[in-house]
Amino acid sequence: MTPDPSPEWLEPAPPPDDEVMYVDVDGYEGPLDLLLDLARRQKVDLAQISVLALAEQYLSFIETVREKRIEIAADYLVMAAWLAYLKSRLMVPQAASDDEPSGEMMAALLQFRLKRLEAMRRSAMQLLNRPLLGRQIFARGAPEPITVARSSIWEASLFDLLKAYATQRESGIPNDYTPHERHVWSLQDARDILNRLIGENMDWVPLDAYLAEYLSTPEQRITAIASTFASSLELARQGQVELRQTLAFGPLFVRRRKGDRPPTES
Amino acid sequence: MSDESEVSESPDLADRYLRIIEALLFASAEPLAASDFVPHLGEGADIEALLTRLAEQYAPRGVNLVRRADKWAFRTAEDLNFLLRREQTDNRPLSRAALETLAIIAYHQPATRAEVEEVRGVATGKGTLDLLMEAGWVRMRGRRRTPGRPVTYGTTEGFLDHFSLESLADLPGLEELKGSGLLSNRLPPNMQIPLPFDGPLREDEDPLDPDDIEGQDEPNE
Amino acid sequence: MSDESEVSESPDLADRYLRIIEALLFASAEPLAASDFVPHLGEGADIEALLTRLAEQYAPRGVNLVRRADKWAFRTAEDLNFLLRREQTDNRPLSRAALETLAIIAYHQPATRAEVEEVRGVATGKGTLDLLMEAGWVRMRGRRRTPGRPVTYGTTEGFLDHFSLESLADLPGLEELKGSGLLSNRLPPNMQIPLPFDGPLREDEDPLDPDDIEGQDEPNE
Repeated sequence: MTPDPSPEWLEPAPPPDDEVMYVDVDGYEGPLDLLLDLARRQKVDLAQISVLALAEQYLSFIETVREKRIEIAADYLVMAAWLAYLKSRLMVPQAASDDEPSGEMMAALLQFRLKRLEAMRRSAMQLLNRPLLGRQIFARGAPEPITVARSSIWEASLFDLLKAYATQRESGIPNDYTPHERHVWSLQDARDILNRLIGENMDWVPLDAYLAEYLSTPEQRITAIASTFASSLELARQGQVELRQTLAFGPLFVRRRKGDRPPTES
Repeated sequence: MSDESEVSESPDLADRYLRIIEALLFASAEPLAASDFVPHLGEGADIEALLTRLAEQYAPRGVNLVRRADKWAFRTAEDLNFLLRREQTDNRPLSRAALETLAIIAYHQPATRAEVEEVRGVATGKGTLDLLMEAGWVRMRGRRRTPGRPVTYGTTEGFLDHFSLESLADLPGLEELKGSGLLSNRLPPNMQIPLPFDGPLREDEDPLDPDDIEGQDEPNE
Repeated sequence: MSDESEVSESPDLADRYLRIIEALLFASAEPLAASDFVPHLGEGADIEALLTRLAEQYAPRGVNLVRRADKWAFRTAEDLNFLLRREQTDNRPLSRAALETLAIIAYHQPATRAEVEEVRGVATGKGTLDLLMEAGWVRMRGRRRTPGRPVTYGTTEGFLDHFSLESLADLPGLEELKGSGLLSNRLPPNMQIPLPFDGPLREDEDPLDPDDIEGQDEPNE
């Protein structure tokens, strides 16, 4: 939604009509605008206006407005004060020691500002008179949008690939194997086994030898030794077996304690 | 350029008409019929001839004047339509089904879809094969000389590239798969892993039918 | 037609490039920068030369390739404006204050709000500047390195596009204004007449504060 510039205010200033002008302050875009309008009534060429006359006109305008008790923006009053000062500077000859701006300089400044404002207004009008996009100049009426096509780069590693293949091949094999079970000897199991193994043997036998038949797989070996050793300590504590180890890390010997019967199953 | 005689107006007038038609077509949000130009050109102009001429002038350009039913509009030249598509790629992991299919094709190639399904034990959707072909890893090789003449699939150079294989011979064999723990030791002794083959058509393969080839467009064409 | 030597590519390649540029510009309603074409042309293409050549090819036509600051766009030819004139749509007309403010910013940029007010001799409501920024014609440039660090305003590409200006140098009456010293802020026009400037930040401008940027969203973003 682009605002559309509207040129109606750029029409030439209306013919002088003091009656209307003196009651209508709302029509002006500030004191400079009012001064510009007053100046235009004076002369076409702003360079040749009488700044003194202009100041007087402005001051009398403000006076009229105030008499009519019309509310007026402070901007206008500030300008009036400045113009009153300008007027005094223009009318009183300048003293040599006076380092304040001369009346002529102030008048030139006012003229410059009026000229500049008028120039900007002319430029605004010239801008408006240019061929405007959407009014006289047109962009493509049916732009062809860019469509975004999403595509995927697939990621897969050789490992994924080989694993997928191996899994597939294995899954094709008839399911006739026994499920892999992990054998963990509980202490109770180990104790029962140990009791059965030692039996009535009264000779020293290395613990390893008893376990030999269980040592076929490495996984079982660890659990068998750990649980059996713990159980043998327990059995020794109960006085059922005797243990002997002749050197550090040497084989552990075990035998049934003499006179003891293997405990019967409860 | 078109034959001057087609347009009866004087060259200057014809050019002016062409410019106006061109501007109106350009600025319009909708295609325009010949009658839409009458208010701007006057009754005398042979608008159909002017439009035909304008279309000829634009024919070699990046934008063409095209006729749609009774109306005319500027459109991007068809061969440049790719300019209006923006590719957006995202990286995505290959689905399990696709990975399995690819692996089986890789080892068993040339393999038909039925053969892939036999190994996988489930039906393989056409979409999975399409995806692998779109990814540029699988191609149709030929047709097996068996009833039904099924298409045989094989891997591509893009496949070797992606998986950093110099050749199919680099795919690990049975022993290597076992050694790396990917295959367990409890495989039946008769299990074999085929030697993949991606050479020229084998004796039991026919070339693809002409119709097949069309479906094999690379995605980035 | 342009001098062949301007475009170093082989004729075929240059033609292909021209078609691509043409298609992209035609497809877009917004001006495109030379850099927008790079992805579709090789690095080697002299895009500026190609654009100039395309502009020359279209100069006599009903649709012209025009420059807007650093960007290019196809627009209907200026001289057809009476033919194509569309009735004012339901847009709000720009107020006198807004248009005056726009002109002052355009000719005096970079300009602070105080400077705009000085020229107009009256306070400028924040709403006026907001409206101009909403329209996409005015943007905040930076902050002047003076006490209070006032925001500096300038015009946008959208301003150039809307008013059919190639660059600020095309502002109507600019030469005359420059000659008369009316672009100066000071009474005795000094030797250097400032010209409107929409380039990068000047020495007396700081970048905007992070907070400023938020308020500067384009309306169509």
